[in-house]
Amino acid sequence: MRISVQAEAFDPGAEVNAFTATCAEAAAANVGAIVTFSGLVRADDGMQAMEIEHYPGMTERAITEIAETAQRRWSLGDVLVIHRHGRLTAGEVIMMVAAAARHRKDAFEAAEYLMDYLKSRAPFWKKELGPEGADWVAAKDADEDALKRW
Amino acid sequence: MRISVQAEAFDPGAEVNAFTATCAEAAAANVGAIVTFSGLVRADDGMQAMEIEHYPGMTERAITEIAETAQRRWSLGDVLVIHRHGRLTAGEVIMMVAAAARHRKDAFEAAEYLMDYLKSRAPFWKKELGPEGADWVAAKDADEDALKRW
Amino acid sequence: MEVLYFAWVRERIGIPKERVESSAATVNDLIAELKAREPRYEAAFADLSALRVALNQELSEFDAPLAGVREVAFFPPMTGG
Amino acid sequence: MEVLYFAWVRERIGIPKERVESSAATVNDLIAELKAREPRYEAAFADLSALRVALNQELSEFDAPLAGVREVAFFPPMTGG
Repeated sequence: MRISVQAEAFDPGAEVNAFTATCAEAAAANVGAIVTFSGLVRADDGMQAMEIEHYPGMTERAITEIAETAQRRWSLGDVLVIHRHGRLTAGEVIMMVAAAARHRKDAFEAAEYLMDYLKSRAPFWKKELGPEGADWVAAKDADEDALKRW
Repeated sequence: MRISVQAEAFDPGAEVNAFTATCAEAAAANVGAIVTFSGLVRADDGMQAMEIEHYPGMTERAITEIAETAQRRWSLGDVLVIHRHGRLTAGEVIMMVAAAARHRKDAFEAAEYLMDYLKSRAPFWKKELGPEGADWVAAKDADEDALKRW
Repeated sequence: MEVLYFAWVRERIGIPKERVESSAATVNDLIAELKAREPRYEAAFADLSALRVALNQELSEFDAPLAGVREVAFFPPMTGG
Repeated sequence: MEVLYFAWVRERIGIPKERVESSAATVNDLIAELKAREPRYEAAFADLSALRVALNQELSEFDAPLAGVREVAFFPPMTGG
Protein backbone atom coordinates (compact mmCIF):
# COMPACT_ATOMS: atom_id res chain seq x y z
CA MET A 1 0.00 0.00 0.00
CA ARG A 2 1.32 3.41 -0.92
CA ILE A 3 -0.35 6.70 -0.03
CA SER A 4 1.05 10.05 -1.03
CA VAL A 5 -0.35 13.53 -0.44
CA GLN A 6 1.87 15.91 -2.35
CA ALA A 7 2.08 19.32 -4.01
CA GLU A 8 4.34 18.08 -6.82
CA ALA A 9 3.06 16.79 -10.14
CA PHE A 10 3.47 13.04 -10.68
CA ASP A 11 3.81 10.77 -13.69
CA PRO A 12 0.66 8.57 -13.90
CA GLY A 13 2.31 6.21 -16.40
CA ALA A 14 5.36 5.65 -14.22
CA GLU A 15 3.07 5.05 -11.23
CA VAL A 16 0.98 2.54 -13.21
CA ASN A 17 4.10 0.68 -14.29
CA ALA A 18 5.61 0.60 -10.81
CA PHE A 19 2.30 -0.62 -9.38
CA THR A 20 1.96 -3.27 -12.09
CA ALA A 21 5.54 -4.45 -11.62
CA THR A 22 4.92 -4.97 -7.90
CA CYS A 23 1.81 -6.99 -8.70
CA ALA A 24 3.61 -9.03 -11.33
CA GLU A 25 6.25 -10.19 -8.86
CA ALA A 26 6.19 -13.63 -7.34
CA ALA A 27 4.62 -12.54 -4.05
CA ALA A 28 1.68 -10.96 -5.80
CA ALA A 29 1.23 -13.56 -8.51
CA ASN A 30 -2.36 -13.81 -7.42
CA VAL A 31 -3.18 -10.52 -9.12
CA GLY A 32 -5.00 -10.75 -12.45
CA ALA A 33 -6.74 -7.37 -12.57
CA ILE A 34 -5.61 -3.79 -12.03
CA VAL A 35 -7.99 -0.83 -12.15
CA THR A 36 -6.79 2.75 -12.02
CA PHE A 37 -8.66 6.02 -11.83
CA SER A 38 -7.18 9.43 -12.48
CA GLY A 39 -8.87 12.78 -12.08
CA LEU A 40 -8.02 15.76 -14.30
CA VAL A 41 -8.67 19.48 -13.89
CA ARG A 42 -11.44 20.25 -16.40
CA ALA A 43 -11.33 23.59 -18.25
CA ASP A 44 -15.06 24.17 -17.60
CA ASP A 45 -16.51 27.64 -18.02
CA GLY A 46 -13.14 29.19 -18.75
CA MET A 47 -11.69 27.79 -15.53
CA GLN A 48 -7.95 28.34 -15.66
CA ALA A 49 -6.67 26.84 -12.47
CA MET A 50 -7.65 25.19 -9.25
CA GLU A 51 -6.34 25.57 -5.72
CA ILE A 52 -6.62 22.50 -3.51
CA GLU A 53 -6.44 22.99 0.23
CA HIS A 54 -6.06 20.07 2.61
CA TYR A 55 -5.64 19.28 6.32
CA PRO A 56 -2.07 18.03 6.82
CA GLY A 57 -2.02 15.12 9.22
CA MET A 58 -5.70 14.30 8.98
CA THR A 59 -5.49 13.85 5.21
CA GLU A 60 -2.98 11.00 5.42
CA ARG A 61 -4.87 9.39 8.32
CA ALA A 62 -8.21 9.56 6.53
CA ILE A 63 -6.83 8.13 3.27
CA THR A 64 -4.99 5.35 5.11
CA GLU A 65 -8.21 4.36 6.87
CA ILE A 66 -10.15 4.38 3.59
CA ALA A 67 -7.48 2.26 1.87
CA GLU A 68 -7.26 -0.20 4.78
CA THR A 69 -11.02 -0.64 4.81
CA ALA A 70 -10.94 -1.37 1.08
CA GLN A 71 -8.15 -3.92 1.58
CA ARG A 72 -10.13 -5.75 4.25
CA ARG A 73 -13.29 -5.74 2.21
CA TRP A 74 -11.87 -7.00 -1.09
CA SER A 75 -8.59 -8.75 -0.15
CA LEU A 76 -6.63 -6.66 -2.62
CA GLY A 77 -3.18 -7.47 -3.95
CA ASP A 78 -2.18 -3.83 -3.56
CA VAL A 79 -3.59 -0.30 -3.28
CA LEU A 80 -2.20 3.05 -4.37
CA VAL A 81 -3.51 6.55 -3.65
CA ILE A 82 -1.81 9.76 -4.80
CA HIS A 83 -3.53 13.11 -4.27
CA ARG A 84 -2.09 16.53 -5.03
CA HIS A 85 -2.76 19.79 -3.25
CA GLY A 86 -1.85 23.38 -4.08
CA ARG A 87 -2.30 25.09 -7.44
CA LEU A 88 -3.16 23.01 -10.55
CA THR A 89 -3.96 24.19 -14.05
CA ALA A 90 -6.48 22.80 -16.57
CA GLY A 91 -5.50 19.40 -17.92
CA GLU A 92 -3.29 18.52 -14.94
CA VAL A 93 -3.79 15.22 -13.12
CA ILE A 94 -5.16 15.92 -9.63
CA MET A 95 -5.03 12.42 -8.23
CA MET A 96 -5.02 8.74 -8.98
CA VAL A 97 -5.95 5.51 -7.28
CA ALA A 98 -5.08 1.96 -8.27
CA ALA A 99 -6.47 -1.32 -6.97
CA ALA A 100 -5.15 -4.80 -7.77
CA ALA A 101 -7.16 -7.97 -7.22
CA ARG A 102 -7.48 -11.53 -8.43
CA HIS A 103 -10.56 -10.78 -10.55
CA ARG A 104 -11.84 -7.68 -12.29
CA LYS A 105 -15.02 -7.26 -10.27
CA ASP A 106 -13.11 -6.75 -7.01
CA ALA A 107 -10.59 -4.40 -8.60
CA PHE A 108 -13.37 -2.24 -10.13
CA GLU A 109 -15.40 -2.15 -6.92
CA ALA A 110 -12.40 -1.31 -4.75
CA ALA A 111 -11.32 1.54 -7.06
CA GLU A 112 -14.87 2.96 -7.04
CA TYR A 113 -15.02 2.65 -3.26
CA LEU A 114 -11.70 4.47 -2.89
CA MET A 115 -12.94 7.26 -5.17
CA ASP A 116 -16.33 7.62 -3.47
CA TYR A 117 -14.67 7.96 -0.05
CA LEU A 118 -11.85 10.23 -1.24
CA LYS A 119 -14.47 12.59 -2.71
CA SER A 120 -16.43 13.08 0.50
CA ARG A 121 -14.36 11.81 3.44
CA ALA A 122 -10.78 12.94 2.82
CA PRO A 123 -10.16 16.55 3.91
CA PHE A 124 -9.56 18.29 0.59
CA TRP A 125 -11.31 21.43 -0.62
CA LYS A 126 -11.20 22.68 -4.21
CA LYS A 127 -11.34 26.32 -5.22
CA GLU A 128 -11.82 27.13 -8.89
CA LEU A 129 -10.02 30.15 -10.28
CA GLY A 130 -11.86 31.46 -13.34
CA PRO A 131 -12.22 34.69 -15.30
CA GLU A 132 -14.91 35.89 -12.84
CA GLY A 133 -12.81 35.21 -9.74
CA ALA A 134 -12.43 32.37 -7.28
CA ASP A 135 -15.13 30.01 -6.02
CA TRP A 136 -15.07 27.13 -3.58
CA VAL A 137 -16.46 24.00 -5.22
CA ALA A 138 -19.67 22.94 -3.46
CA ALA A 139 -20.02 19.33 -2.36
CA LYS A 140 -22.59 17.49 -4.47
CA ASP A 141 -25.49 15.54 -3.00
CA ALA A 142 -24.72 12.85 -5.57
CA ASP A 143 -21.27 12.35 -4.04
CA GLU A 144 -22.73 11.96 -0.56
CA ASP A 145 -25.37 9.59 -1.94
CA ALA A 146 -22.67 7.51 -3.64
CA LEU A 147 -21.46 6.38 -0.20
CA LYS A 148 -24.77 4.66 0.52
CA ARG A 149 -24.07 1.78 -1.82
CA TRP A 150 -21.12 0.54 0.27
CA MET B 1 -10.49 5.85 -30.28
CA ARG B 2 -7.58 3.49 -30.63
CA ILE B 3 -7.86 -0.29 -30.93
CA SER B 4 -4.88 -2.55 -31.24
CA VAL B 5 -4.74 -6.35 -31.46
CA GLN B 6 -1.09 -7.29 -31.30
CA ALA B 7 1.37 -10.03 -30.45
CA GLU B 8 3.97 -7.59 -29.10
CA ALA B 9 4.20 -6.56 -25.46
CA PHE B 10 3.18 -2.96 -24.73
CA ASP B 11 4.04 -0.41 -22.07
CA PRO B 12 0.89 0.24 -19.97
CA GLY B 13 2.40 3.37 -18.41
CA ALA B 14 3.29 4.90 -21.77
CA GLU B 15 -0.22 4.09 -23.03
CA VAL B 16 -1.82 5.69 -19.96
CA ASN B 17 0.27 8.82 -20.42
CA ALA B 18 -0.46 9.11 -24.14
CA PHE B 19 -4.17 8.60 -23.49
CA THR B 20 -4.14 11.16 -20.66
CA ALA B 21 -2.24 13.69 -22.78
CA THR B 22 -4.87 13.41 -25.54
CA CYS B 23 -7.61 14.00 -22.98
CA ALA B 24 -5.78 16.93 -21.42
CA GLU B 25 -5.61 18.79 -24.74
CA ALA B 26 -7.92 21.65 -25.56
CA ALA B 27 -10.31 19.58 -27.68
CA ALA B 28 -10.90 17.13 -24.88
CA ALA B 29 -10.95 19.62 -22.01
CA ASN B 30 -14.29 18.17 -21.03
CA VAL B 31 -12.59 15.10 -19.58
CA GLY B 32 -12.29 14.94 -15.81
CA ALA B 33 -12.10 11.19 -15.23
CA ILE B 34 -10.01 8.40 -16.72
CA VAL B 35 -10.44 4.74 -15.76
CA THR B 36 -8.09 2.04 -16.95
CA PHE B 37 -8.18 -1.71 -16.57
CA SER B 38 -5.29 -4.05 -17.21
CA GLY B 39 -5.32 -7.82 -17.11
CA LEU B 40 -2.27 -9.84 -16.05
CA VAL B 41 -1.38 -13.50 -16.53
CA ARG B 42 -1.77 -15.07 -13.07
CA ALA B 43 0.67 -17.75 -11.99
CA ASP B 44 -2.16 -19.96 -10.69
CA ASP B 45 -1.53 -23.64 -10.02
CA GLY B 46 2.00 -23.47 -11.34
CA MET B 47 0.80 -22.05 -14.64
CA GLN B 48 3.87 -20.91 -16.54
CA ALA B 49 2.50 -19.43 -19.71
CA MET B 50 -0.61 -18.79 -21.72
CA GLU B 51 -1.31 -19.02 -25.43
CA ILE B 52 -3.96 -16.67 -26.75
CA GLU B 53 -5.56 -17.50 -30.09
CA HIS B 54 -7.76 -15.02 -31.94
CA TYR B 55 -9.71 -14.62 -35.17
CA PRO B 56 -7.87 -12.03 -37.28
CA GLY B 57 -10.33 -9.73 -38.97
CA MET B 58 -13.27 -10.53 -36.77
CA THR B 59 -11.35 -9.55 -33.61
CA GLU B 60 -10.82 -5.95 -34.74
CA ARG B 61 -14.43 -5.69 -35.99
CA ALA B 62 -15.88 -7.05 -32.76
CA ILE B 63 -13.77 -4.76 -30.55
CA THR B 64 -14.56 -1.72 -32.69
CA GLU B 65 -18.27 -2.43 -32.39
CA ILE B 66 -17.99 -2.86 -28.60
CA ALA B 67 -16.03 0.41 -28.27
CA GLU B 68 -18.43 2.33 -30.53
CA THR B 69 -21.41 1.11 -28.56
CA ALA B 70 -19.72 2.28 -25.34
CA GLN B 71 -19.00 5.69 -26.89
CA ARG B 72 -22.65 6.14 -27.88
CA ARG B 73 -23.92 5.04 -24.52
CA TRP B 74 -21.71 7.20 -22.29
CA SER B 75 -20.50 10.05 -24.58
CA LEU B 76 -16.89 9.35 -23.77
CA GLY B 77 -13.99 11.70 -24.36
CA ASP B 78 -11.89 8.82 -25.66
CA VAL B 79 -11.57 5.02 -25.61
CA LEU B 80 -8.54 2.75 -25.84
CA VAL B 81 -8.39 -1.03 -26.21
CA ILE B 82 -5.17 -3.04 -26.52
CA HIS B 83 -5.28 -6.84 -26.53
CA ARG B 84 -2.37 -9.19 -27.05
CA HIS B 85 -2.41 -12.63 -28.64
CA GLY B 86 0.23 -15.35 -28.86
CA ARG B 87 2.36 -16.63 -26.01
CA LEU B 88 2.47 -14.75 -22.69
CA THR B 89 4.20 -15.69 -19.46
CA ALA B 90 3.07 -15.21 -15.84
CA GLY B 91 3.03 -11.56 -14.78
CA GLU B 92 2.75 -10.21 -18.33
CA VAL B 93 0.03 -7.70 -19.17
CA ILE B 94 -2.51 -9.36 -21.50
CA MET B 95 -4.63 -6.35 -22.31
CA MET B 96 -5.80 -2.96 -21.20
CA VAL B 97 -8.77 -0.68 -21.75
CA ALA B 98 -9.11 3.00 -20.91
CA ALA B 99 -12.21 5.17 -20.87
CA ALA B 100 -12.31 8.95 -20.43
CA ALA B 101 -15.44 10.87 -19.46
CA ARG B 102 -16.57 14.06 -17.80
CA HIS B 103 -17.43 12.36 -14.52
CA ARG B 104 -16.14 9.24 -12.77
CA LYS B 105 -19.38 7.25 -12.88
CA ASP B 106 -19.43 7.20 -16.69
CA ALA B 107 -15.73 6.38 -16.95
CA PHE B 108 -16.07 3.46 -14.51
CA GLU B 109 -19.20 2.09 -16.17
CA ALA B 110 -17.75 2.34 -19.67
CA ALA B 111 -14.54 0.56 -18.64
CA GLU B 112 -16.55 -2.23 -17.00
CA TYR B 113 -18.78 -2.51 -20.06
CA LEU B 114 -15.73 -2.78 -22.35
CA MET B 115 -14.27 -5.50 -20.14
CA ASP B 116 -17.50 -7.50 -19.86
CA TYR B 117 -17.91 -7.53 -23.64
CA LEU B 118 -14.24 -8.20 -24.40
CA LYS B 119 -14.43 -11.24 -22.10
CA SER B 120 -17.32 -12.92 -23.86
CA ARG B 121 -17.86 -11.28 -27.25
CA ALA B 122 -14.41 -10.69 -28.73
CA PRO B 123 -13.00 -13.81 -30.43
CA PHE B 124 -10.07 -14.67 -28.16
CA TRP B 125 -9.39 -18.08 -26.65
CA LYS B 126 -6.92 -18.71 -23.84
CA LYS B 127 -4.95 -21.89 -23.36
CA GLU B 128 -3.05 -22.36 -20.12
CA LEU B 129 0.29 -24.09 -20.27
CA GLY B 130 1.10 -25.66 -16.90
CA PRO B 131 3.23 -28.46 -15.47
CA GLU B 132 0.48 -31.00 -16.31
CA GLY B 133 0.13 -29.90 -19.90
CA ALA B 134 -2.09 -27.51 -21.84
CA ASP B 135 -5.76 -26.73 -21.20
CA TRP B 136 -8.21 -24.42 -22.93
CA VAL B 137 -9.73 -22.00 -20.42
CA ALA B 138 -13.47 -22.66 -20.10
CA ALA B 139 -15.83 -19.71 -20.38
CA LYS B 140 -17.42 -18.87 -17.04
CA ASP B 141 -21.17 -18.57 -16.53
CA ALA B 142 -20.40 -15.50 -14.40
CA ASP B 143 -18.86 -13.77 -17.42
CA GLU B 144 -21.91 -14.48 -19.56
CA ASP B 145 -24.17 -13.32 -16.71
CA ALA B 146 -22.17 -10.09 -16.41
CA LEU B 147 -23.55 -9.00 -19.80
CA LYS B 148 -27.10 -8.95 -18.48
CA ARG B 149 -26.60 -5.78 -16.48
CA TRP B 150 -26.01 -3.69 -19.64
CA MET C 1 -17.36 -21.14 -48.76
CA GLU C 2 -14.45 -20.83 -46.32
CA VAL C 3 -14.90 -22.68 -43.04
CA LEU C 4 -12.65 -21.72 -40.10
CA TYR C 5 -12.05 -23.53 -36.80
CA PHE C 6 -10.58 -22.05 -33.62
CA ALA C 7 -9.25 -23.29 -30.26
CA TRP C 8 -10.20 -26.92 -29.41
CA VAL C 9 -12.52 -27.12 -32.44
CA ARG C 10 -9.45 -26.50 -34.62
CA GLU C 11 -7.46 -29.08 -32.64
CA ARG C 12 -10.18 -31.75 -32.92
CA ILE C 13 -10.69 -31.26 -36.63
CA GLY C 14 -6.96 -30.89 -37.14
CA ILE C 15 -6.93 -27.93 -39.52
CA PRO C 16 -7.49 -24.18 -39.06
CA LYS C 17 -9.59 -23.76 -42.20
CA GLU C 18 -10.81 -25.39 -45.35
CA ARG C 19 -12.81 -24.64 -48.47
CA VAL C 20 -16.18 -26.42 -48.38
CA GLU C 21 -18.49 -26.82 -51.36
CA SER C 22 -21.95 -27.13 -49.96
CA SER C 23 -25.53 -26.25 -50.78
CA ALA C 24 -26.56 -26.39 -47.11
CA ALA C 25 -29.37 -23.92 -46.41
CA THR C 26 -28.50 -23.25 -42.78
CA VAL C 27 -25.59 -23.62 -40.37
CA ASN C 28 -27.29 -26.68 -38.90
CA ASP C 29 -27.43 -28.27 -42.37
CA LEU C 30 -23.74 -27.56 -42.92
CA ILE C 31 -22.87 -29.13 -39.55
CA ALA C 32 -24.88 -32.26 -40.50
CA GLU C 33 -22.90 -32.52 -43.77
CA LEU C 34 -19.57 -32.13 -41.96
CA LYS C 35 -20.47 -34.67 -39.24
CA ALA C 36 -21.31 -37.22 -41.92
CA ARG C 37 -17.81 -36.93 -43.36
CA GLU C 38 -15.46 -38.26 -40.66
CA PRO C 39 -15.33 -39.07 -36.92
CA ARG C 40 -13.17 -35.99 -36.16
CA TYR C 41 -16.03 -33.73 -37.33
CA GLU C 42 -18.49 -35.87 -35.40
CA ALA C 43 -16.32 -35.32 -32.30
CA ALA C 44 -15.95 -31.57 -32.83
CA PHE C 45 -19.68 -30.98 -33.34
CA ALA C 46 -20.96 -33.51 -30.77
CA ASP C 47 -22.24 -30.82 -28.36
CA LEU C 48 -23.50 -27.67 -30.08
CA SER C 49 -24.20 -25.97 -26.75
CA ALA C 50 -20.40 -25.81 -26.31
CA LEU C 51 -19.98 -24.11 -29.70
CA ARG C 52 -20.47 -20.70 -31.24
CA VAL C 53 -20.71 -19.76 -34.91
CA ALA C 54 -19.81 -16.60 -36.81
CA LEU C 55 -21.04 -15.84 -40.34
CA ASN C 56 -18.95 -13.34 -42.29
CA GLN C 57 -17.19 -12.48 -39.00
CA GLU C 58 -20.41 -11.70 -37.12
CA LEU C 59 -21.68 -13.89 -34.26
CA SER C 60 -24.74 -15.77 -35.46
CA GLU C 61 -27.15 -18.63 -34.69
CA PHE C 62 -27.12 -22.27 -35.79
CA ASP C 63 -30.46 -21.91 -37.58
CA ALA C 64 -29.26 -18.88 -39.58
CA PRO C 65 -29.40 -19.19 -43.40
CA LEU C 66 -26.13 -19.48 -45.32
CA ALA C 67 -27.25 -17.52 -48.39
CA GLY C 68 -24.58 -14.95 -49.25
CA VAL C 69 -22.16 -16.24 -46.59
CA ARG C 70 -18.53 -16.47 -47.71
CA GLU C 71 -16.96 -17.27 -44.33
CA VAL C 72 -18.23 -19.55 -41.55
CA ALA C 73 -16.29 -19.95 -38.32
CA PHE C 74 -16.84 -22.46 -35.48
CA PHE C 75 -15.31 -22.00 -32.04
CA PRO C 76 -15.95 -22.46 -28.31
CA PRO C 77 -17.31 -19.62 -26.14
CA MET C 78 -14.80 -16.78 -26.12
CA THR C 79 -12.41 -16.18 -23.24
CA GLY C 80 -10.80 -12.82 -23.89
CA GLY C 81 -9.95 -9.98 -21.53
CA MET D 1 -7.04 23.58 22.56
CA GLU D 2 -6.01 24.22 18.97
CA VAL D 3 -8.86 25.28 16.65
CA LEU D 4 -8.31 25.01 12.87
CA TYR D 5 -10.35 26.45 10.01
CA PHE D 6 -10.28 25.37 6.38
CA ALA D 7 -11.57 26.61 3.01
CA TRP D 8 -14.26 29.32 3.24
CA VAL D 9 -14.49 28.91 7.03
CA ARG D 10 -10.82 29.96 7.20
CA GLU D 11 -11.50 32.85 4.82
CA ARG D 12 -14.50 34.12 6.81
CA ILE D 13 -12.75 33.93 10.15
CA GLY D 14 -9.56 35.27 8.59
CA ILE D 15 -7.04 32.93 10.22
CA PRO D 16 -6.10 29.28 9.65
CA LYS D 17 -5.83 28.41 13.33
CA GLU D 18 -5.79 29.75 16.83
CA ARG D 19 -5.33 28.62 20.42
CA VAL D 20 -8.62 28.76 22.32
CA GLU D 21 -8.95 28.51 26.10
CA SER D 22 -12.39 27.10 26.74
CA SER D 23 -14.23 24.91 29.18
CA ALA D 24 -16.95 24.10 26.64
CA ALA D 25 -18.34 20.61 27.22
CA THR D 26 -19.30 19.90 23.58
CA VAL D 27 -18.55 21.18 20.09
CA ASN D 28 -21.90 23.01 20.11
CA ASP D 29 -20.88 24.80 23.32
CA LEU D 30 -17.56 25.81 21.77
CA ILE D 31 -19.33 27.18 18.69
CA ALA D 32 -21.67 29.22 20.93
CA GLU D 33 -18.63 30.73 22.68
CA LEU D 34 -16.93 31.58 19.38
CA LYS D 35 -20.10 33.11 17.86
CA ALA D 36 -20.42 35.38 20.91
CA ARG D 37 -16.95 36.80 20.24
CA GLU D 38 -17.20 38.68 16.93
CA PRO D 39 -19.39 38.97 13.80
CA ARG D 40 -16.86 37.04 11.65
CA TYR D 41 -17.39 33.94 13.83
CA GLU D 42 -21.13 34.55 13.76
CA ALA D 43 -20.89 34.60 9.92
CA ALA D 44 -18.74 31.48 9.72
CA PHE D 45 -20.98 29.41 12.00
CA ALA D 46 -24.34 30.78 10.80
CA ASP D 47 -25.39 27.53 9.09
CA LEU D 48 -24.08 24.39 10.79
CA SER D 49 -25.60 22.14 8.12
CA ALA D 50 -22.94 23.57 5.77
CA LEU D 51 -20.13 22.67 8.20
CA ARG D 52 -18.25 19.60 9.34
CA VAL D 53 -16.12 19.13 12.44
CA ALA D 54 -13.12 16.92 13.18
CA LEU D 55 -11.86 16.17 16.71
CA ASN D 56 -8.22 15.09 16.96
CA GLN D 57 -8.28 14.65 13.16
CA GLU D 58 -11.31 12.33 13.13
CA LEU D 59 -14.66 13.38 11.66
CA SER D 60 -17.12 13.88 14.49
CA GLU D 61 -20.51 15.31 15.45
CA PHE D 62 -21.49 18.71 16.83
CA ASP D 63 -22.87 17.20 20.01
CA ALA D 64 -19.64 15.26 20.72
CA PRO D 65 -17.89 15.96 24.05
CA LEU D 66 -14.60 17.89 24.02
CA ALA D 67 -12.99 16.06 26.94
CA GLY D 68 -9.47 15.02 25.96
CA VAL D 69 -9.61 16.85 22.64
CA ARG D 70 -6.46 18.77 21.71
CA GLU D 71 -7.38 19.72 18.13
CA VAL D 72 -10.76 20.85 16.74
CA ALA D 73 -11.16 21.63 13.04
CA PHE D 74 -14.10 23.28 11.25
CA PHE D 75 -14.58 23.09 7.50
CA PRO D 76 -17.18 22.76 4.73
CA PRO D 77 -18.09 19.34 3.25
CA MET D 78 -15.03 17.88 1.57
CA THR D 79 -14.50 18.00 -2.18
CA GLY D 80 -11.52 15.76 -2.89
CA GLY D 81 -10.93 13.29 -5.69
